[in-house]
Amino acid sequence: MGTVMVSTTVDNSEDFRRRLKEVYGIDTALCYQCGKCAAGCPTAFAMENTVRQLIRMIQMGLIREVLSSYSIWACAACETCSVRCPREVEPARLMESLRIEAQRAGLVSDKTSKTFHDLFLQSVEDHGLLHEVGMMARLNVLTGNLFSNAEFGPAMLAQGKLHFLPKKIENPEAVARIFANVRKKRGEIK
Amino acid sequence: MKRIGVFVCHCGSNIAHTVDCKQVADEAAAMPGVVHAQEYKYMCSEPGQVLIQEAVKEHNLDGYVVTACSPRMHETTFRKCAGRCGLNPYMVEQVNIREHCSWVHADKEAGTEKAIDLMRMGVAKVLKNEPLKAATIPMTKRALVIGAGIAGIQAALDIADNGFPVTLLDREHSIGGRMAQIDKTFPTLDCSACILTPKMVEVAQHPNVELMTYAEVESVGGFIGSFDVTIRKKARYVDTKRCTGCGACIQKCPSKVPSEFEMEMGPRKSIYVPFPQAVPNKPVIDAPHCRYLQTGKCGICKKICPTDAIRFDDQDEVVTERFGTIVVATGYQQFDISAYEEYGGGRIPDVITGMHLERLLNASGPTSGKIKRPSDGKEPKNIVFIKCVGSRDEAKNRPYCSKTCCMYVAKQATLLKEKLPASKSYIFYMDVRTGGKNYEEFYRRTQVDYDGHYIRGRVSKIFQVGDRLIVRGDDSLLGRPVEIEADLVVLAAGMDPQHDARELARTLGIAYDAHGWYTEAHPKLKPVETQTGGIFLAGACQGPKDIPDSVAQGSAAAVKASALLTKTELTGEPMIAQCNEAMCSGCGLCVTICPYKAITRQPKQERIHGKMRERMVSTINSGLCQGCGACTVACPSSAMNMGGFSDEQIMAEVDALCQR
Amino acid sequence: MSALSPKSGSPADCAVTEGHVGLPVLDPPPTAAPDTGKTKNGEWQPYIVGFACNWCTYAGADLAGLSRMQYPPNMRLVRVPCSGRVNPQFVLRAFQKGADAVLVAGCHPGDCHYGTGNYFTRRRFLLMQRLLTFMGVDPRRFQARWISGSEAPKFRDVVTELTEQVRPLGPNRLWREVEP
Amino acid sequence: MRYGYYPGCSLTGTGIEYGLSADAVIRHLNMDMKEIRDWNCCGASSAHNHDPLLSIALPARNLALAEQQGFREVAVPCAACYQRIKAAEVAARDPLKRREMEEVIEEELSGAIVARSLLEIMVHDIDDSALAAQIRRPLQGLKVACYYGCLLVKPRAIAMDEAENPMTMDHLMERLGATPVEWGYKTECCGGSLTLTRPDTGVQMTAEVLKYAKLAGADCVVTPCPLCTSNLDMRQGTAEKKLGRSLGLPIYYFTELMGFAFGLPMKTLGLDRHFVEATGLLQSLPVPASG
Ligand SMILES: Cc1cc2nc3c(=O)[nH]c(=O)nc-3n(C[C@H](O)[C@H](O)[C@H](O)COP(=O)(O)OP(=O)(O)OC[C@H]3O[C@@H](n4cnc5c(N)ncnc54)[C@H](O)[C@@H]3O)c2cc1C
Ligand SMILES: Cc1cc2nc3c(=O)[nH]c(=O)nc-3n(C[C@H](O)[C@H](O)[C@H](O)COP(=O)(O)OP(=O)(O)OC[C@H]3O[C@@H](n4cnc5c(N)ncnc54)[C@H](O)[C@@H]3O)c2cc1C
Ligand code: SF4
Ligand code: SF4
Ligand code: SF4
Ligand code: SF4
Ligand code: SF4
Ligand code: SF4
Ligand code: SF4
Ligand code: SF4
Repeated sequence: MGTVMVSTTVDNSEDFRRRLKEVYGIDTALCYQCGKCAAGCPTAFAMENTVRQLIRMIQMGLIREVLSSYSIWACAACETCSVRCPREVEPARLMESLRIEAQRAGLVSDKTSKTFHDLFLQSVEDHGLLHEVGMMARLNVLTGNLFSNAEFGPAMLAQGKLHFLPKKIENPEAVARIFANVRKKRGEIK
Repeated sequence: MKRIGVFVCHCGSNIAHTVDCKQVADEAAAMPGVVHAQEYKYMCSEPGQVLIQEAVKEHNLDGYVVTACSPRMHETTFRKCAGRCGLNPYMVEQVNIREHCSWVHADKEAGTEKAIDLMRMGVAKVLKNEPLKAATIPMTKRALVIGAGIAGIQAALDIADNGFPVTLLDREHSIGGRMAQIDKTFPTLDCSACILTPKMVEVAQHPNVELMTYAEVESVGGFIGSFDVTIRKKARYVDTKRCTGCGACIQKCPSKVPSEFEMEMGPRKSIYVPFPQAVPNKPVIDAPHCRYLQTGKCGICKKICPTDAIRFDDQDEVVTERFGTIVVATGYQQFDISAYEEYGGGRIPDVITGMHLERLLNASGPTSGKIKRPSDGKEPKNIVFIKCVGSRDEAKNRPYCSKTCCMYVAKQATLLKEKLPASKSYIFYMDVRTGGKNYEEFYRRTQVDYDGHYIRGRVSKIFQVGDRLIVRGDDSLLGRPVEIEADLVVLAAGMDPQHDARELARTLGIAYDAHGWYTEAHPKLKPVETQTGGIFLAGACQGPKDIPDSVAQGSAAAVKASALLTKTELTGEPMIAQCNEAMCSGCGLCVTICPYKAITRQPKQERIHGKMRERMVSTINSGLCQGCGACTVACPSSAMNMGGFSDEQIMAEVDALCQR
Repeated sequence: MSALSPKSGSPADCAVTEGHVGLPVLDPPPTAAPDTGKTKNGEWQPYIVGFACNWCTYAGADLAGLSRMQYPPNMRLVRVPCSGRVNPQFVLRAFQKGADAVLVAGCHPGDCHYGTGNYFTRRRFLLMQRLLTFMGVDPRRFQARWISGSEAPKFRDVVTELTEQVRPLGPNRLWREVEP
Repeated sequence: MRYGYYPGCSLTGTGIEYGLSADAVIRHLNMDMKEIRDWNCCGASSAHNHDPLLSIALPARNLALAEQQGFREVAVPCAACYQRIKAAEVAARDPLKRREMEEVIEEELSGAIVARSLLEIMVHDIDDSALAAQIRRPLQGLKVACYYGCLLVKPRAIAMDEAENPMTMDHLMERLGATPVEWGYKTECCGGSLTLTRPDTGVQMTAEVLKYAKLAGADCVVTPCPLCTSNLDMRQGTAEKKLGRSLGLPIYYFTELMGFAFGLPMKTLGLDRHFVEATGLLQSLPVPASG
């Protein structure tokens, strides 16, 4: 662990904190590092840096480290931190923002999560609905984790919980257009 | 036209160096209305003033302008000077050609030009000046102290010692306030009762003090010097003149109620005194819980009383009395922890507040000073303290620090270790604030000598599993969440304003902040004054405070109140608002804008077309108006004006400045 | 608040910001002929009327004097008990009589000697400024500042700044022309 | 028409027993409720990690459809969908946001339609006596741990009940004759959203929830959420291994318990489609004396 050259990191990261404020409405300066968020976080055990520490790192300018951290993907988005934060920092929303920013910056450390979310949205974009089986199968293939969750397959099939053919809504184009419109607004093309 | 004089001061060379004083005087002499203009080296000196006085007589002046230093420096000098030669002091204006001119502009030409403009402004203004006279207000030599906690007791004692009659009023039926509930006090650990009860007795026996307990203020009229206060004395159902305080009734009363004083951890009777050292030490009947008063059956107390003091037909009594000044010392209440659902919302019996623990620690408390936890009476081993509960928490609308809890937690952890050497206290904190004399040293002892284990972080959640409490917090220094299995959790609940603090403030016409703490007139320099003349603040009603601070404020408020009481009459501010009733439409806009509640709308009888009509007009209370001028601007009918700073005067100044 | 809902702050809140409100500025261009009323050696100088609260800004100006700070001689201060005493009419009158700029200065919000006076000033100032802008006065010509009794350097800077801001705008002839 | 029903993707898949039982109970109670035509996926677990606008736009289309189809309220059984749809509803109250959403979904939104969880509808809109009249098999002696999960009660702006100690389902269970236990894990996260991406983390969280339900003396857990249920039910075996103790806690949807108390057949309710055997416990409840 090296010394953090604070005057440099803090200065260089002004833009990022401003972006968090303007785009996501998150002001990390509000946080007084009480730790109430981390203490109640159900996934803290699976994070190398707790949500409180991540906020501290942002305050201190360690942005790259935060965006490429695994912890932001371990967050379960349970919102516990947000309902308890005494300063209304909304750490859960911050975590969500960091996941989006990590994707923008190409710093995603948890490929499985990224693949999962991409596939999920792909399914919705294509069918208007989530096709659970199709998504799980593709997730397993893409992450090289062929039999993950497969042990539940037979039982679920028997219980009528698995459908192999994807269903579609009547008007899937309407949903696809939502995706396209959002992309247009963001100035992306796909 | 008025006959005006202009006196141009050189201030040695201070002015004369960069302003051509002669030119200023010459320009002045040429102005319409100016009948005399003169320069002199030191206008404020004795000879300078004599010179002015002689000129006034010689030229029969109606008013004069002194162009000199800042009026903030010598306005009073030159007004008094006018008074001495028979001129109304408010027929004088001073314009500032030193601080605002000679000292800041090195260019003599530009400086002189500006000095002339300023002189013209002064002349234009004084031409519109009117003689003003300050009203006098009679002083009622009697003080009221509302709230008889330690701050109120101290204030009452000090006023009484200064020789003035004072009424000490509390809505509870004993004086003492919260301090009476506290076991020992930081940082010396002396017993709270041992230092408080002598004061309670002293105040009760002081010949200048009238105690009025079990009483509430209903309304307040009037103003500084003569407040008319209407007080409701609640029915006690016990004739205090007959009652000897023998306590026989209390012993025999069959109706038990959870005691508020004991934080509902012990019982009291329906006829009761809240605690053994209560002052006055005579019981009252709690009507909603008394069997006789509710159902007509029982009456045991009446049967047993040896002096026949019980009065079931007692009624509230409402009296109105006049006081010259009021000290407000209504204190605080403990924050209600039910807002913290994550800490059990007050439903987990072994999650208690600081005040509960004070009672558990107290030898005359519900457990006789044995530390027994509420759920099962077991002695706790692991005790967790959580600080800043209901403080420094924006999400709970309590952004402020409660100032006392850091210290009382240190105190309580120390006392617990003394009582239960095998126990261990874990204290979750965000900061430890010990900014008082010997406070930091006390905190250090808690950590080092009394094994207080401090953990830096907030607790996120407490829940119960079996008979243990799981406490989850963060150790932000360690960088990891931590969990403690506790037997007892103490929430250092912060201080809240009294639930009805706002209503009382409105009754009194004093200001309060967003939370309900009373607002002092100036945060640094007028800490015990309010914006309302004659009303002072003491103790925790103004914001979280410990006992030393409350006592200091009690004494400070007493000095302020006594200073008023020494006067037989008060001189009002002469430069105040004036309402031209003929123009006033009675709209009342001025009434709402006045920060001192100095304006009232009153009916006015008028003869219009031969008929008597009544309409509403605004009237200024000269005792209350401080001359801020806000009303003059608010008035859409131009009915409000201000002596000394009238619309006409200021307009004339503007005109004079621009008309070069 | 959810991850998705916007932070509060309605568009209505944003409209009332200090300064520019998007109305047309009808001030005559700076090249206009100099106004003879305000010349020194034939050279035009901005002429500024300031209304100063007795407790703060006036005291701040006194302190600037005591500290011998130097600033341009273009402002004349009218002493008022509180910035809340400044009637919009006074300001209009100053402009009408040819003042090139007007400053209203008082205690910092929350520090008012009378508790609340300067809150009113602040609200009133914003309304005033909109009105004046609408009437064709450049917003730079009418400013409000909070200067405490100890802020002598601020006072000096405000006078200097204001003078320099007004100088390129040239003399205020708008209402003088309207005047009979 | 009062309620537009929004089943969401899970109720025909992993949460089929919820779908079946909800359907049966709604029919049984004769409620004025109909499925919204052509609804789409609300984007639950993923859209918000991708783009804030997308995450409100997807559910907003459903709100728009519901309005067009004349519904006044949208009834949402799935907690995850509820959170997203409610977020869209809240966002649509802000005129600026609403305009942005309308542009993206190419439909109009009035901002007036209200999303409500099916749980809240069942508890608040059906009065005590009407419910009592339906009960054939009261859940006498059944100790239930009411588990709300996170999504219905957090964050505060969309919560249908208090975040730390909600009571809606507890009241419902009491009305059905069951005894809700006091416990500290009502709204702790079960790791639902991590099930597929971080199963290890997820199951650890599931195990904690189950552990505290057991410690509180519950016979079973009842939930209003298909994500929670599939975790607590499907992964209970793995959780048991992790905890090193057996749990045997059936996980019910509140609608299943309602249906059972109304006397509906277990199969209709999907009670035979659980991982942890769920019919035995109910069958073992004392049968009320006839009459
Ligand atoms: C748990 C705990 C422990 C503490 N320990 C310490 C300690 O060790 N050392 C220390 O220095 N400080 C301690 N404090 C702080 C201490 O309690 C306060 O500083 C002190 O009590 C303030 O005194 P007061 O007279 O201002 O107010 P109070 O004690 O609150 O007295 C106010 C009085 O006004 C009365 N009143 C209120 N409203 C009205 C009304 N409308 N009309 C008539 N009467 C009214 C009340 O009945 C009460 O008698 C502790 C506080 C707590 C919560
Ligand atoms: C860096 C710093 C910043 C501060 N900022 C703030 C702030 O922002 N706000 C705030 O509230 N407080 C502030 N304070 C604290 C503040 O300075 C003190 O609270 C305050 O000055 C105390 O006033 P005093 O009258 O008690 O003592 P002093 O100001 O010390 O006055 C004592 C006077 O007594 C005279 N004197 C001493 N001995 C003798 C003697 N034997 N005979 C005759 N005369 C004697 C001294 O010459 C002196 O004039 C600050 C303090 C420091 C160090
Ligand atoms: S939202 Fe994420 S960071 Fe916050 S408590 Fe839940 S898991 Fe932890
Ligand atoms: S709870 Fe809020 S204030 Fe406390 S550390 Fe977390 S984000 Fe910061
Ligand atoms: S018995 Fe009578 S005298 Fe004795 S305390 Fe009671 S009321 Fe007073
Ligand atoms: S009459 Fe009331 S106060 Fe007296 S003994 Fe009976 S219950 Fe107690
Ligand atoms: S005194 Fe200490 S415990 Fe109390 S609010 Fe302030 S910092 Fe928190
Ligand atoms: S000594 Fe001064 S800086 Fe240090 S804690 Fe105390 S008040 Fe703060
Ligand atoms: S001048 Fe100020 S204090 Fe006096 S009446 Fe008017 S508003 Fe009130
Ligand atoms: S604002 Fe003017 S017109 Fe209205 S009541 Fe007051 S003095 Fe009269």
